[in-house]
Amino acid sequence: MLSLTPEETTAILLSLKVASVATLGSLPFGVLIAWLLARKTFPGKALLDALVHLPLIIPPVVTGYLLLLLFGKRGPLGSWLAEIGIVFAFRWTGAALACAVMGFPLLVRAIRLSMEAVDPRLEAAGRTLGAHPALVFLTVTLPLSLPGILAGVVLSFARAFGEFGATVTFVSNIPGETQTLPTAIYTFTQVPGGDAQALRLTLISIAIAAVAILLSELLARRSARRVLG
Amino acid sequence: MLSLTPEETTAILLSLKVASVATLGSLPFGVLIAWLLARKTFPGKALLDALVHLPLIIPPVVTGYLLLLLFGKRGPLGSWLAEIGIVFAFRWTGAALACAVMGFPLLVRAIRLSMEAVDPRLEAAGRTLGAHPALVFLTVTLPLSLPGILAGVVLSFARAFGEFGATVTFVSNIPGETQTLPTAIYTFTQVPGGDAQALRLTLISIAIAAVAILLSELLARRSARRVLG
Amino acid sequence: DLLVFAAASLKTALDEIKTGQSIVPPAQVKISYAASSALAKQIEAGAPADLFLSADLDWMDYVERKKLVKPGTRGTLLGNRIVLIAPAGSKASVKIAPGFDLAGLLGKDGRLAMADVNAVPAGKYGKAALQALQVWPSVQPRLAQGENVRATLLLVARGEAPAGIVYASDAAVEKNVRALDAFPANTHPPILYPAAQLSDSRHPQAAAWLAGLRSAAAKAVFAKNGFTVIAAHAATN
Amino acid sequence: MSLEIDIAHDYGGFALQAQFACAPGLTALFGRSGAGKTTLVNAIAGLLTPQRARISINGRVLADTGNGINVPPHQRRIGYVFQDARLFPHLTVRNNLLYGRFFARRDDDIDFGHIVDLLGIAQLLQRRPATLSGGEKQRVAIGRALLSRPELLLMDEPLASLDGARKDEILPYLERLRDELRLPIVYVSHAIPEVTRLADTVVLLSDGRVQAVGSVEDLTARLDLFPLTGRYEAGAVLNATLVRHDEAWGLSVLQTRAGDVMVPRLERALGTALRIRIRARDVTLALTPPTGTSALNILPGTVAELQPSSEGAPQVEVRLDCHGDTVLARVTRLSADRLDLQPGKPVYAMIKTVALDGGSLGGRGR
Amino acid sequence: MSLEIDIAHDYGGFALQAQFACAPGLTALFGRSGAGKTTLVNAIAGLLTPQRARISINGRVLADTGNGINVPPHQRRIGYVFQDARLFPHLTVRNNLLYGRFFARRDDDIDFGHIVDLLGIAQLLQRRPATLSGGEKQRVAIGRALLSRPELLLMDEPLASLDGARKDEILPYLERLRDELRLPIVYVSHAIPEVTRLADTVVLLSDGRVQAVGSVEDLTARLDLFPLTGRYEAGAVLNATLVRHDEAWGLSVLQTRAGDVMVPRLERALGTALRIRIRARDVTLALTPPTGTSALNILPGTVAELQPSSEGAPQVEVRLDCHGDTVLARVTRLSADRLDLQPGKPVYAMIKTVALDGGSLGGRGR
Ligand SMILES: Nc1ncnc2c1ncn2[C@@H]1O[C@H](COP(=O)(O)OP(=O)(O)OP(=O)(O)O)[C@@H](O)[C@H]1O
Ligand SMILES: Nc1ncnc2c1ncn2[C@@H]1O[C@H](COP(=O)(O)OP(=O)(O)OP(=O)(O)O)[C@@H](O)[C@H]1O
Ligand SMILES: [Mg+2]
Ligand SMILES: [Mg+2]
Repeated sequence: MLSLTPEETTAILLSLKVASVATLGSLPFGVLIAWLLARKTFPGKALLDALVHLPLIIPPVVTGYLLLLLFGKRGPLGSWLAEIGIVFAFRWTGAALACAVMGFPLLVRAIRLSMEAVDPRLEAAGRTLGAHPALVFLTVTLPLSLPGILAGVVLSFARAFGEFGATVTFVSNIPGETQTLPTAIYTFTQVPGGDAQALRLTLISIAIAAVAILLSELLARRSARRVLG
Repeated sequence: MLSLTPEETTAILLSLKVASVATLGSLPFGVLIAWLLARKTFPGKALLDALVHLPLIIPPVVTGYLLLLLFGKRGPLGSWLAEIGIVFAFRWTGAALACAVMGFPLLVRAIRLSMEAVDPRLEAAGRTLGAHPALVFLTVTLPLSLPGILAGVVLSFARAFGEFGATVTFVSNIPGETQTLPTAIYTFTQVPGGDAQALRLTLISIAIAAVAILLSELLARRSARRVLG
Repeated sequence: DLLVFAAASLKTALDEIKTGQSIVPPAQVKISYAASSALAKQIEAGAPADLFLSADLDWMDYVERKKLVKPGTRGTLLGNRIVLIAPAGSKASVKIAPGFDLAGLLGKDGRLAMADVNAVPAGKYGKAALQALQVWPSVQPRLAQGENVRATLLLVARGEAPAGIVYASDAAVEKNVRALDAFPANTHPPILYPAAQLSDSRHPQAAAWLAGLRSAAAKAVFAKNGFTVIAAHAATN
Repeated sequence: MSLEIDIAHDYGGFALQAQFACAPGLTALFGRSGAGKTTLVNAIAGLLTPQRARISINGRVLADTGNGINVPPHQRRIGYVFQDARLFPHLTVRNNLLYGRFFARRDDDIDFGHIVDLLGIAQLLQRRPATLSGGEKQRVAIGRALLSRPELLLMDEPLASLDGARKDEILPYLERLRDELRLPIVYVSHAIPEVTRLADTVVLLSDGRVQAVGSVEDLTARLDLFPLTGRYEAGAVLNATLVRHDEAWGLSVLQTRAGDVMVPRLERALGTALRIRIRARDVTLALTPPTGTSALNILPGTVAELQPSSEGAPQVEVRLDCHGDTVLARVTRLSADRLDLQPGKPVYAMIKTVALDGGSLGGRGR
Repeated sequence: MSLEIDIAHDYGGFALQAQFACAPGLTALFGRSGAGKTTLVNAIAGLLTPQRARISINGRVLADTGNGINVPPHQRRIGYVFQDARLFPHLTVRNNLLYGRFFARRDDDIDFGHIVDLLGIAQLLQRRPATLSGGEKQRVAIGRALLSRPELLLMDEPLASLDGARKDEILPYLERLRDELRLPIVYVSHAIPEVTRLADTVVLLSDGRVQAVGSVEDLTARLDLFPLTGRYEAGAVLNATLVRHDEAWGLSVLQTRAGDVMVPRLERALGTALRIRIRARDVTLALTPPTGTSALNILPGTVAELQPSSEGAPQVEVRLDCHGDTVLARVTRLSADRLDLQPGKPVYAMIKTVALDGGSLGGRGR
């Protein structure tokens, strides 16, 4: 039952790649936006806040559709990016983009939550010690937000690992290029009698994601122990 | 463009009901599980942790299908619950269940993150003042986890408001009963020329969810101001 | 209420028929549109539906095998054709024939948009047709398979893919695509939309409503939406 | 109350090993930073479960690792003023104060308004802890612990960041709690004046070990403990009885075995038993009864012992026997030489009345 | 340094309004809990932006709301020991200590090892703050601020939870910083001995207003400020020069205008200018030069002023003029009456040498 077809192996590896790239690639942006939302006030903040949540609210298919409109070859951003050599359409990079977008609200929220819990008095202490606010952010705020960053990464990774609606709409289902594990699973659910196959792949998917989650927990616990002694 | 058909009005109201019930209904369980994960060590904790994340990892269609198998009229849980008068299959309650399940990982993670940030020394102080640990939880831990609870509720609500794959698979797309806003949008995306309609409903959906998110932000800011002075 | 489970692609037509005058007996009708696969599994799980309108034969067979179809009520409601499409602005023109230069039409790095060739009916039919026409090997590595026909249509309409294969009914409504040619009916299994009353259906008007879908007025609506209306004699399929 | 403690706990790097019993009243825990005071107090409160522990109050066993007894903190009925205030940030000052009272569910014999006034926090009741000053937080924390109606009060440097005037208001109240409500108190402090004023028993901790346990009288008079208690604060404690008020001059007269001692007017009933602490540094010695000086108290006695404060120090500590009471005097070696102080030599101890003020006079527990 | 401050800030409910300039050296901020000390220090550090502010150090303007100048905290080069330690919980003690030094990017003329030893935290370097005791945290916080090589040091009750012995180690070091590195220090404290020992300027805050600014000498001798400075601690400060060591008896002789004063041996060079604080409570008055007593210091003078400590109090404060220097004595009304003290009357102030110890003697800044 656990012997994999070459196509499935490809899909699994691709899923891992897509989910990792999506998560790590969106992390800097997630941190930035989380920081803006947690610590700054500026006009349009509420709008930004709502915007970040959009991928949760909009059905994935619609998100995929919007991504296609924006980042497709003919899309305003897509055509511009293509000129500088960045192509998303029908590429695994597009799958990563879709997954990143879908996981973004989760990433941002978790990081923001942790950042808001960082005691601003510690940041003030850092500043009196001569550290520029940006360095205080790097040396105090960010390390103390680690639980949220880890949680955000886990959520975003898990989401990416399960994402399918936006991905398949945006970059289709091209084996070896954009066919991730969930796309493969979906295919099986659409054929009569494919349940067993779908379940098999689902279990594999769960097993992989579970390992990732457990690793992150270990990491989180270790960093917590360091802070709490 | 914004004049709604009666069916759409129904779908919007139903979506609101489903998302609210899903979020509020899952909240106590979310709090409980978050607390277990944040504060307790017990055998099988890692398993529970992974389990909570499952709805993120599993494609929604598969989740919906599993719900159908479990909670359908013929399912093991569904038939048992039917005896005590609780029916999920093809009812709005089922849509709420599906949404609750899909939003659960987000709810739990956010609450847990905030709970882990609550200073255990404050809880200790509560205990020395004669409060039973359960009361300390209610009077100290829980209020101090409010940011996470609000964030979790927002994420879960937004997710519920956008959930479609599991819902349509579990309880179908029956107007007035299980046709929520996202499933209505889905239907439009499935017919040629339905794009404009789909987009229109998406915008409505975004508008409603945005209002909900902004309200929650106001609430969060107010409660933060109370704590920070 | 009369509850109809219908494939999502039938929405436009069915909504018009439902609200149209005297096409079907006036009744409180609710139609749940979803993927045929989902609907079939829900019926299997005991959904309280009266009628099932599937977008392909396989899922109706699946339901029938489970003895959930009221004997004697199954019939073919509609037919469809698959066509080769290109973006509306495309200058391409091809005639579909064995060995036709489909790969050339895609250009250097263009992709052929299709619905999932293993799972979604339109994809399965398209694959069969391309195999029959012996062009399958030349385009197989260059497919972009969508979740469903709508995704395929979208890719071509947006110009992301220079060509695609969709139902004629879809191509007929989407202004941003142009049908280049239809695949000959003999290159793929017949594309049929079966309909049946379900065995648990108790609604008194279910049968009459199903019959109404086969009325001339209904057929006119279906035809308008690009479906092929199946002759009465084939209805026993 | 009697508090019996036998605790061993090892953090890895620091080991606490403490065994002692205290008399009723106030027990002062005294020791240098890092000596293990907070650790010990946490163990009594039940917030730390030591590797080995036997703790009992008045025979009520709170913890006994041998028998697996470990009463949870909320059932110990112990009020704890933490070294860090630990106010609940989400509650107003009022609700912080009422928190413990609510859960204590006992009769209200401690008056909310009174405590609020005593601590000077009436105008803060609607505020939240985040905006309070350091001392304000500390005062609220004291109020919160008092209002929980504990049966034992643990105070970990409760007055550390309060000004002298505020201390002078709070200390008498603690004395009253100790005496009138017979509330046992364990009090951690670095400030000897507080300790000696309040304490019935002093526990000296050093590096996790109990260095000495005893009455204030004993410990502060023990010359060998000066390195721990501090030379500056050395002194002797006399038991006294209030025998007379001198309304005209605002003075009270205390009777001790050493002789009558005049102190600033005390608001106590005649006959009250008191403790009076005479710091060695405040005692001037004279060979003849001095006249024409402002020092009102002149106690005759004989030199019992001379001991240099430390190797080569310029002072010596002189222990006097004044009719059975011990009085300590600290004088320079030069003076000792000039006065030719020797054991057995009769001398007069001069003590200014104003040196015997708030910090030196404590009501005597029981 | 000269620190010039003009600040107005209103929290709503509490308003701070402070304008003063201080001389070089150490400025003590003194005031009751809630007086606004931390608020003022925060404004100097730039952590609070007051509604109106003009702050300058040595002419360098740190904030001027009029001109829109507001130097951000990290550019103010101000070291701040917070009232709460505020250590970084995710860093080891070592990295907490090195944090400021890293960002200060200056020459290492403050030695890491030396400070660590001075503060007694060498064995804590690998630990994280969560496991430190209260006093240990405070010491690490002091070290962290010192190692950031500030140009101004703000210390908000830095020694509040330290034991006396530790204080006695840290205070001389602060004195050295002040004198040798000419590091200006603003020091918040409730402990008068610390303040008088260290301070060149004292700023008395009360309810958000500056009540008095001046040299230690002036302020501690001003009878009207006793309600704020505290009666117990009243005393006068004399400027003195170290003129002789008496090696045999371990004493040093200081010359003041009032006369020679013997104190326990000082490890200072002859000729050093010093300050000596004589607490009013330690001064005994006599009408004739006393003989045969252990008090080594006898300063002749005349009564300049008598003032009851407060309405109906049993003591009076007596200001003596001793050849131009002011000496304060506190005696009971009874004694004042018996000795018939009147302005102009010649008297002798007796002061024990042992009363003039660490807490009373401070090196004089500049
Ligand atoms: N954010 C704030 N909002 C309202 N009032 C405040 C705020 N911060 C401080 N206060 C008040 O301002 C006053 C001065 O506070 P500050 O912290 O400066 O006092 P402090 O002199 O340092 O006292 P302590 O010795 O107790 O630390 C206090 O009464 C305090 O309650
Ligand atoms: N969790 C811990 N792990 C390791 N060492 C610890 C831990 N908690 C405390 N210690 C150490 O135990 C010793 C005693 O700590 P404790 O807090 O009891 O001291 P303390 O007497 O209260 O000191 P202070 O007067 O400074 O508050 C300290 O050296 C401290 O570093
Ligand atoms: Mg401690
Ligand atoms: Mg303060």
